Amino acid sequence: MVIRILYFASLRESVGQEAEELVLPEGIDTVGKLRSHIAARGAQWDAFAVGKTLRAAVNQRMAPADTALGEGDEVAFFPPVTGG
Amino acid sequence: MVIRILYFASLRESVGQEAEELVLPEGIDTVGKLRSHIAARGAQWDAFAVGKTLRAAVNQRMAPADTALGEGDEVAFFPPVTGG
Amino acid sequence: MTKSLFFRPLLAVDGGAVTVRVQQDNFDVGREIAAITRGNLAIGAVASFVGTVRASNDGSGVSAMTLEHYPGMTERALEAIVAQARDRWDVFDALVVHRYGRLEPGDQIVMVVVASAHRGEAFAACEFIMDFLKTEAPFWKKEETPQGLRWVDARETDNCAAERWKTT
Amino acid sequence: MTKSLFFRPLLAVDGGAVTVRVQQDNFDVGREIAAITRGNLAIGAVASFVGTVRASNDGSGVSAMTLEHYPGMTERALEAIVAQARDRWDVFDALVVHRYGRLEPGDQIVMVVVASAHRGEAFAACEFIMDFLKTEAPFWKKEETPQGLRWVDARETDNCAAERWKTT
Repeated sequence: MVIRILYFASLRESVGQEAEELVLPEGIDTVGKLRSHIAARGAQWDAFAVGKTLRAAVNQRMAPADTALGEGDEVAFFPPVTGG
Repeated sequence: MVIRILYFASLRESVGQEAEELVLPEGIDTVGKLRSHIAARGAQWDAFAVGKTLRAAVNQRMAPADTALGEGDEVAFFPPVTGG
Repeated sequence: MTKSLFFRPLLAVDGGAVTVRVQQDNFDVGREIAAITRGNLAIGAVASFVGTVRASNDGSGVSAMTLEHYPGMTERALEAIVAQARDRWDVFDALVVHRYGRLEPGDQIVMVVVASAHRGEAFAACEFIMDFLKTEAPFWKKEETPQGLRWVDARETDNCAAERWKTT
Repeated sequence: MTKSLFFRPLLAVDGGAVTVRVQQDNFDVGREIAAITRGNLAIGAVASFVGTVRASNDGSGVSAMTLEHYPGMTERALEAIVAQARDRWDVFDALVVHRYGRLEPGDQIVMVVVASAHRGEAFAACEFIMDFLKTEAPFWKKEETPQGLRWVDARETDNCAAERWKTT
């Protein structure tokens, strides 16, 4: 299953990229599991570690950790919003 | 004691005048007593009768019935306000 | 906060930037907001309200209305309301403009603009001013309807709106 | 309610007059209020809010800020917030304009305009939209300060402001 991941704001800067395509490994089928999977990549991905505040959206809707992922989904990670 | 009385809006129309000077009779020394005094003038002054909704101001401040009157005061009577 | 006085040299209360205007002319809320903001870079929030003439009221068509007021007391009453709002919330600027005379449906009647650092205070003070203006400022509306002229009756809901600020 | 679409042929949701715009350009709240009012003579109340860039924040000077957003989701999130407000209050028109890109102190950031028959609904819906925009719309501010660039942290008070609508 292939998804597209977007990173915004301070998170985009800390991970050093704004988007990537990812082939999901077997079993990585929710936002929460994807987050843990990314956290395991190493120090540069520390913002994904347990306890760090992070928001996610799937297909441009705010998505809690248990949101299921599907083929071709656009998954975005970002810090809490600060507009307005 | 001489005061000036102003009438506004529907009250102005029903009493048929917008202002008058009045020499207050002995004992007429509050807004409430003035109102009763005016009500006694006759049918044209029915809007001043007990139970009719009426607001008063003394020297351009909202004034309850027990407000004392003094020489040269500007006393206004009017219906509840409807601006805004 | 003081700077804005140079842009809007209007009636001020307590040496602050409180301004109240009672006029026949129309007003431009966008221009007032811009003038207030330009004067004070600590402002982050501007809440405003515009009341307009509706083409119907209490089940009848309204082709026009005439607003009568009590010159002198009107300004004094509006200033007192704004002063109360300033005592209660941390606001930089507050402006009230209320028109009188003959107005037609769609015309603007009243504008309240409140500027603060944050939005909570701006919204609360703006709504407070409108609620008390509706019960304390000496204006009276006379409507032109197909059934003839009629004075608008005070609304009980307006008294309730003003009352609720006393319990919070 | 439908008439105003002729004056402002913008992105509409549910066939209504809801409009959302995300843009770099500035906006004119007075012009938007006039356009909305002209379109519907049943409107009696227009509440609006303008957020502006403050010259200081969290104890530090701010010479400019850049607003990043998530194109596509931003519009969708704002439309969802406005739709919720329309479900909850009887409003005729609601307009949200939010800017992105680089802004300086005093510049306008966001505008919310809500038109209704009476002021209570207009005020409530306008504040509701701002409160949820602050927690749900994907915008992020990066400030230029004497100490360098910094991303603005989300405020706990903004979460509380949005939470309170869930209990009333």
